[in-house]
Amino acid sequence: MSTNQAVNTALPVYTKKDFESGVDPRWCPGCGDYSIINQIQKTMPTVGVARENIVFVSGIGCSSRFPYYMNNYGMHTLHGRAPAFASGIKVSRPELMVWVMTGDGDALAIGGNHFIHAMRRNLDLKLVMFNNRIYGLTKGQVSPTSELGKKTKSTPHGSPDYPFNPPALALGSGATFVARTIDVEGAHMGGVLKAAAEHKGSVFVEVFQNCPVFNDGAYTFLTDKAVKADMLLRMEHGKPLLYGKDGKKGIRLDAQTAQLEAVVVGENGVTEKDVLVHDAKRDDPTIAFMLANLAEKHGFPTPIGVFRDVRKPTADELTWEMIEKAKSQKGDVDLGKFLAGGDTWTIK
Amino acid sequence: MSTNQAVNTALPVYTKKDFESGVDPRWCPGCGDYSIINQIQKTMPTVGVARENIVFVSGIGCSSRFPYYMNNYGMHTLHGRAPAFASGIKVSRPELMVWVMTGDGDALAIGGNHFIHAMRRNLDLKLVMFNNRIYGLTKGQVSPTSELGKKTKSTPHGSPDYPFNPPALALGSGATFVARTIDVEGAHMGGVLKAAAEHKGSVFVEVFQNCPVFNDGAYTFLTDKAVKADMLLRMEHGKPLLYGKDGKKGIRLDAQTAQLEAVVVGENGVTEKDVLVHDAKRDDPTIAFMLANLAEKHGFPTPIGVFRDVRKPTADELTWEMIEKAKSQKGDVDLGKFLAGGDTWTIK
Amino acid sequence: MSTQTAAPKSKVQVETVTIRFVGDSGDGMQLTGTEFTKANALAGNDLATFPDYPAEIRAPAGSLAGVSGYQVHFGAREIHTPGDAPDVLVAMNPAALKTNLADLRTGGMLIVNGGAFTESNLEKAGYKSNPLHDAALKQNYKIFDVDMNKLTEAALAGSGLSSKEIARCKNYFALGLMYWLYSRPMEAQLQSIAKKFAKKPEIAEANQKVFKAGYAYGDTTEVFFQRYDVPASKLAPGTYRNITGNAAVALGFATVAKTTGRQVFLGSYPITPATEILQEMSHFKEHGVVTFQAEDEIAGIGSAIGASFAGALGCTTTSGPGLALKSEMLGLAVIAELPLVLVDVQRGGPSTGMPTKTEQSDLLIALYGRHGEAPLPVLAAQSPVDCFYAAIEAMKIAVKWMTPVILLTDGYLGNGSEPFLIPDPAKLPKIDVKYATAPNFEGKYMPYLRNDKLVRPWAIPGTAGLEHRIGGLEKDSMSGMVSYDGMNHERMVKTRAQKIRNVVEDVPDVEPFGAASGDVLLLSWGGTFGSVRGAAEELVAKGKKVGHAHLRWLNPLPKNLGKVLARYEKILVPEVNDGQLATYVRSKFPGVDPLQYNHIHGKPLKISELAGRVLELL
Amino acid sequence: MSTQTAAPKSKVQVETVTIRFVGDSGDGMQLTGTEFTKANALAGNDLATFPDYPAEIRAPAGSLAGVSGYQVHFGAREIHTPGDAPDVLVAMNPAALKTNLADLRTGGMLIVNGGAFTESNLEKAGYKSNPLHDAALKQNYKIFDVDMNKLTEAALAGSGLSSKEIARCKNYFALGLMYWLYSRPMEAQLQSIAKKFAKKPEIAEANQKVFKAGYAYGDTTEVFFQRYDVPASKLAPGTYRNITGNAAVALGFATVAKTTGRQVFLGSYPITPATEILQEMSHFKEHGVVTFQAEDEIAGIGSAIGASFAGALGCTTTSGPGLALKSEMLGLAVIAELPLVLVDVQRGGPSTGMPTKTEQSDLLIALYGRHGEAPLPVLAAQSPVDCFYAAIEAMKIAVKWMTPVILLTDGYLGNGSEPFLIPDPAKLPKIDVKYATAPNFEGKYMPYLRNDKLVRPWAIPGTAGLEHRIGGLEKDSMSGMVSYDGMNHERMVKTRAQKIRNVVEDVPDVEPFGAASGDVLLLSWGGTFGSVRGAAEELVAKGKKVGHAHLRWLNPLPKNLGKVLARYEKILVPEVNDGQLATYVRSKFPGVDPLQYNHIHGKPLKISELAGRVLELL
Ligand SMILES: Cc1ncc(C[n+]2csc(CCOP(=O)(O)OP(=O)(O)O)c2C)c(N)n1
Ligand SMILES: Cc1ncc(C[n+]2csc(CCOP(=O)(O)OP(=O)(O)O)c2C)c(N)n1
Ligand code: SF4
Ligand code: SF4
Ligand SMILES: [Mg+2]
Ligand SMILES: [Mg+2]
Repeated sequence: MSTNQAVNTALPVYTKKDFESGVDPRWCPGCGDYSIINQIQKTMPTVGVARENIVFVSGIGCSSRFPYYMNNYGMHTLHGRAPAFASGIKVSRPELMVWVMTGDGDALAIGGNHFIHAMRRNLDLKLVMFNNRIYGLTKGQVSPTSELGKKTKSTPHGSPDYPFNPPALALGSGATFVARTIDVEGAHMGGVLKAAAEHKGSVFVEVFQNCPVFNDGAYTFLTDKAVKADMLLRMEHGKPLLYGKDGKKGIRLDAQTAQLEAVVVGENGVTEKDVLVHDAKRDDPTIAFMLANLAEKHGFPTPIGVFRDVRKPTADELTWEMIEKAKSQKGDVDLGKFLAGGDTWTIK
Repeated sequence: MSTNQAVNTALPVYTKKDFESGVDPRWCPGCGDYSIINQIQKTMPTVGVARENIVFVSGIGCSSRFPYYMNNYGMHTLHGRAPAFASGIKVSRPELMVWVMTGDGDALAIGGNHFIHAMRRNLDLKLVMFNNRIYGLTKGQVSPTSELGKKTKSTPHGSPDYPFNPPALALGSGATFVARTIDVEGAHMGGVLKAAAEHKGSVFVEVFQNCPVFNDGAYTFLTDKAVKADMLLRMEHGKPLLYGKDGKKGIRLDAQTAQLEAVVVGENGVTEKDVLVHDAKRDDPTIAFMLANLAEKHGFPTPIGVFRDVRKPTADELTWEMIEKAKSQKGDVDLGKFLAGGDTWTIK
Repeated sequence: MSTQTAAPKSKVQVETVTIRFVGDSGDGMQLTGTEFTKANALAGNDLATFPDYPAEIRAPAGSLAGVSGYQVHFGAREIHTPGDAPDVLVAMNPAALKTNLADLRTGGMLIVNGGAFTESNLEKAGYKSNPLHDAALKQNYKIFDVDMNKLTEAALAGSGLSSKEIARCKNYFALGLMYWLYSRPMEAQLQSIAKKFAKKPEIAEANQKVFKAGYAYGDTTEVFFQRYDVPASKLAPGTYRNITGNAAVALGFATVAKTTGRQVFLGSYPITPATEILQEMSHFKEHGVVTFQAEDEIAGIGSAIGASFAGALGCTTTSGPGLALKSEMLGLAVIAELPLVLVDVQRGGPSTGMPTKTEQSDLLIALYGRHGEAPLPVLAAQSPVDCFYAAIEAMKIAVKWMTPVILLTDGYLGNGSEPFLIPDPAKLPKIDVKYATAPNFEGKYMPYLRNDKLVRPWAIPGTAGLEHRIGGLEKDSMSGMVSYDGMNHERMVKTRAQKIRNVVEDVPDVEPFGAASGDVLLLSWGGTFGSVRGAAEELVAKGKKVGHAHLRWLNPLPKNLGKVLARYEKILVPEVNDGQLATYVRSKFPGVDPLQYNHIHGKPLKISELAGRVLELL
Repeated sequence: MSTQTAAPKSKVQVETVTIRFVGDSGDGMQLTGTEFTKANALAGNDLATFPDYPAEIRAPAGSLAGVSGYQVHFGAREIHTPGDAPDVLVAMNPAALKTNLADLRTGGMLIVNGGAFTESNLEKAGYKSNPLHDAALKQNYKIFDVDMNKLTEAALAGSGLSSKEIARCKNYFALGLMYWLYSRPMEAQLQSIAKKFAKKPEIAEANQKVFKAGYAYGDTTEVFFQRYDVPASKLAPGTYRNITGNAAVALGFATVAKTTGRQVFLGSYPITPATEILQEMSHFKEHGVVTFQAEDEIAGIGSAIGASFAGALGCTTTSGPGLALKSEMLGLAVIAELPLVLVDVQRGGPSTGMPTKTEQSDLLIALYGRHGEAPLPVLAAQSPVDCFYAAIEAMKIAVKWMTPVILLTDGYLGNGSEPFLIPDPAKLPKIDVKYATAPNFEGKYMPYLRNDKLVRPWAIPGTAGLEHRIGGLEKDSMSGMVSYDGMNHERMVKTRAQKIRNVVEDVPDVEPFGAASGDVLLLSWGGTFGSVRGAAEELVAKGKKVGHAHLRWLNPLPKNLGKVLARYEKILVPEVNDGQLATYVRSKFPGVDPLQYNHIHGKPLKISELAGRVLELL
């Protein structure tokens, strides 16, 4: 009943080149998107899936041009709707690996509804959002991740809207894998993408991406050599949440107030074991949510890495379980019998 | 420039009757919606706003019939779109009090995008969602709040989708007021609605509502006399999170694991001050989120009351600040000058 | 035995009868109607039925808004519609009488449950006095005032059931009475009651008692002195089932899955009156149907297009508001050239309009409701059973031509039912689903390199070597890569349009019923087939030079339509809208200026009224 | 002084000239074009311009995809379009030459920056050899190979600027050369440079130097031996500004806010090529305009409808894909009968299509793209300046008739510009916004109790005693409460349709230009006005019996259109689509079967080609 084509079992040994479509990317010089595609193309050979069984789906935006540059099956669809198409592909053909490449406007403005539903269903979709905090393709309007008060072409007096906190929204929607990385941190991005590829279930990866043309320097507050060490908190599952040049700064939870505090190991009696240990595998999304909100508070670093990575049956698995169950219980009913179902009568 | 009609200053003294349109509700006998409208009509006289300055906006669904029964200005709009209309009303006329009455399908299925954006913008909209965990008006299909595995007319083998946790989604979206109440708890609902009316900013109130026809008993696990005391946690700002028949059960935060635990005051050394004190006024939404996820864990009660109530400038306030600023800076430019703006030249 | 005891009373043969059962939502009229329908089917009548639900979920008991009805038209000859005016009205309470009396034909039979005509019920229905005592009423109709409440209670005296449970049985009294009145054997019904209430034997027994009591009441009391007999009609021999249009669409799609061995993927969002298709198909998992209830209509069609890209046979079901929302997505399916069937079960518009009432007002949006040049085939089903064949045909065209197809049905077809002669699987249309398996141009795969019919190939994920990308931007006429070249764009626009025109090779010519040429041609489409054909038959029987041409295909139109139109003096286009087909015909056949006949009451057209209008034209 | 020194070289008078500046996105061609346009405007020429942006944000430097162009057509007589084929092509690099050469009229002037014709640039443009050495090229065009890179460097030797900064100045060399070639005084430009770079005096000085160098180059070198003079045209006296269609729409809406003293509320979502309207209007806060960038198109129109319910003048702006998404919302506005203007800046379709290319293919979706019977007025602007008046007119109709109105413009009008004679505010159309202030029926407020024109009253929140509810379900013809009564529904459908037909009282008759009757009538709508009028003028000048009727109003159509069509032998409908107006005209005037002229290249129609086609018909 399914449309599966024969799927080759023995995988060829792939190189990055095998995932390049040969069409040269048309992003502006210096665009952060280049480093993202570079990491994706490096990661693909390592995921153990045949090239023809990988599908890249995107909406509309600079970021959404992505599929044209990958040598896989690809759909460049409608603004905001990529998760809807991807959901159909995945539910119909669960054996395919489906990636959704999207932008902050595509995923969170017009596409917000499909985004939150893909996350809550825990469909096995890998959604990577290029967050440049601006509408690039349409040349610089405010996006749902632009800062409050941000002056853009459509908000010359500043934006009156609070931005989304994308990982918080994904967690609030029920995403089982939530992570963040940065265009200029190639190695880190590679690691996050690999983890995303290995996760079964709804994946949300936010990539801080610089748009040199319409929102240049959006992330220098994090990526500048001078501040990086103190501003970036690299989360690792099972490791204490430490950061800072000498790795002595840490995050501690105060049980009385149920608040996170920034502490320094070695200073006023703080020891390493007071520092909160990151647990991405926990079913309760609260700690991940707490970290997703960390940077909102003044004087706290911005976490990158995996916030949450929890395995639960996916909507596609559950759907096909039911289908297989129905088939095994009812067997292959012959068409004549099927058509004659229900109350019938016969005219001689 | 604005369309404000003269707004009467001295308010008449209203009674419940003043808010009844005279059209009798067409909900099924025993529908939880009756108790909701009853509480709203009781609350309205107390909110200190002239009847003609209150607008009820709804989408489509049983719940969305609401505006017809209120003696205010009302719009019964399109399925899922109520927050979009309401946003226009509020941004255009910030002096109006705008309520959005909606269902779980209306707000979270087709309306999900408008919902999360109304919440993140912190527009001063009061959104009340009647959550019967089913599509009522269309006679019983699965909704985004129906339980995993739920058998409905459209999921005869059970739903393969995980439900949303509505307060968690609202918090993840940035709502500044998030609360929950139950149709059968009239007094409690009245209190929550009053608080919602007094909050300035995006309001999300989830009302557990029974649909006796298509999803009867959805909340008996909470509302049955037998279990109620142990299953309902009544959150109150500044009060310890205690519940149970004798109010000895409590919620404690374990700093080591950053997890909430259910404890009993008096048993193995637990004292009342170990119990977490509810703080709805905290800017960091984490504790509210933690409580929103409480009931997901086995053996924990379901919280009702106000999760979060934080005052921040609203999108409508910020929008009109900019408008007033522009007006005061530029004054009332005469039309002729305005039309002749930019580079001009003159032909004799 | 029942038949013997009936002997004393006279029996009249009638050719066709229309009966409407009306009562409170709680009175079980839908059940009574369907059960009585089955009895007539088993007796070999042709028939058509139409339910009339209240718009509100469940309005207060006894209120006008809470009235629910079910009409069945059965007879000894071919039946096209559920009937114009009922011959018999069975009214279980005052509200039901108030809202339906106007439809009963004068001289018709009015059977009322007098027991329900209480002060409070009369008031709820807005009657000042009891209408049953009204002289005019007695004059215009044959009234039978039966206190079914009391009679039911009597029949169940000492049954130990609660009065609430007893009250719930009274619809079986009405049913029994009808069985007697139309001389139907009781056995089958007694068994079906036993089956239906197998879990509650005491209720089963009670309902059987009451059913028999109703039958006996007609048989023994002096109230009814004559009964009727509607002989079997000459239906084609074979096995039948009664089917609604919505169930037929679902069955049709599932049939495609079984005949092709390919997955049929339905992405949908519930909406009245289309929801039943989704619900039905969700039961067909073992038949190769995958259903996905999406978060909204846009995701419904989006998921279906995604599934089609992945190789499934994608479809989506909706009604007007949903069709409007799917407009942008349809445009993508057109430019991507992927197979897809969108079923629009039309309802009263505009906007939310009248969800439970039927209408044909989505024709123009189906034809033109996309931005840019985005033509696609449009097909309309003509009867509940035709919904089965139309669904198969729509999918066949979608796959053969790699295009989205819109299938229009309506609330009247979707909820209405008629006997479905179960087809021989071997005789069903064949659909061959072919996927590209190898490069088609110099060792490369060109997704837009077309065959002689201008159809592009379909390569699906999992096929090594054919990896390719498609999208919504204009694409190079071979590689499918983005192209902003103006000439390429014009070529693609024209090619897509020509491809859809080519579909005409699969559109059968119209063959008018009745006069092949003459005074008036009735030109109809979609759900009005039955009413219009009924009117045509009447007129032709009267010897009038009247023909009837019915359009199932709206785009492309049948090759010979222009010629056919030219053969008649006048053309009359009856529609349940404000003249959409008439507008379309004018645009397609310059010089042809059809007359219009438009009723927009949310109800099917009445044969008698339409026939009357045509007579004026002769 | 410039003018004196120019004396030695001969000067030729020409009536009109079309010049296209093309170069890399980074070369500043848009600036060069607009600055040169201003010079001609100041010199009193009539003119029209059209930019041609690359679709990609910023493709790699020197690539074909990265070419950006700006065309200006100016002259001593009335100018309708940016011109067919350029007379002069200024190409700053090989890619620009490659993508634009085909358009240059044979015998035209080709000015190239030879310095940019390097190996690598030639390769990026896909040239095997340097085209400038190609004999054919020399034959067909007057080539002027100027190494602007070197000359710019020379002019700035010792300026201390980086080579990157120097390179950025070279567009001013081209500009200076053009100033000389067309005898424009340098002063104004020197000042405007000073103003533009006030913050960076050294850059200002450099650009002025280079600008003068370009001028001097023409003046002194032996490369150019003749220059041109385009005399002022007889433009109406008054103050002018150059304006694009998108800016004009924004200005029109703001003007409504100022003349009515009411809030204009724009709910919108960015989309090419409509985004500029939102951007412009967001600057008009102090003028009574409120802008709301919504999360999507549906919320954009929804917020505008909400604002209208609250008493504002709601509007929304978009392009094809957005129009499709707003379809359901438009239906609500129709049934609710609230004022709203939707502006659709059409672009190449279907689907995402060709966002930066122009097209007229949204006419049928504008007319028919809603489910159910949902008619509304449709207006189309005919030129960039007309966008200003059309926006005011659309809002006037929306308010007067309490209806949504669709205003169609297109990418060509939206981005194209022409001189705008600044109107006398007193002479602008008056819009009177009236809100209901008191009950209108037996002490109650009936929101759907209509006036003699069938228009309903508008009561807004804040008005005590008029509290009422409206919605998308069919409503009682007076109270507006939900009604499922079939007859009421039909009445409402017919009434809404009649109300829109009544709008014809505000639609002026068409008065054809040229022959009032005769051989051929050119029937056009929207953005093709300029090209079609241009062709008509040519033909009429040749003494042909040709008329031109242009439609600004598509629904309702002008009362006298039928009569006008009847006065010509043949009717030719030129459109940048596959024949949408032709289809519509056929449906409206049975018997009329216009010929079609359809170009779908994403470019405006060419006057010469169209005129040629008409000659074939004579
Ligand atoms: C239905 C629809 N609405 C609007 C647009 C115009 N549009 C294209 S991309 C885009 C936003 C892009 O922003 P983002 O998603 O952040 O992607 P980026 O370009 O920044 O990578 C918009 C508004 C469209 N193509 N389709
Ligand atoms: C665009 C559109 N899609 C679908 C529908 C059909 N519809 C009406 S209400 C509804 C869901 C109602 O569920 P909910 O919002 O939970 O409200 P309830 O009836 O349960 O109170 C649906 C699917 C519609 N009216 N419009
Ligand atoms: S506009 Fe910004 S996001 Fe888009 S391609 Fe250019 S740099 Fe990248
Ligand atoms: S269907 Fe359910 S929700 Fe709707 S009115 Fe009836 S009881 Fe209430
Ligand atoms: Mg972006
Ligand atoms: Mg619900």
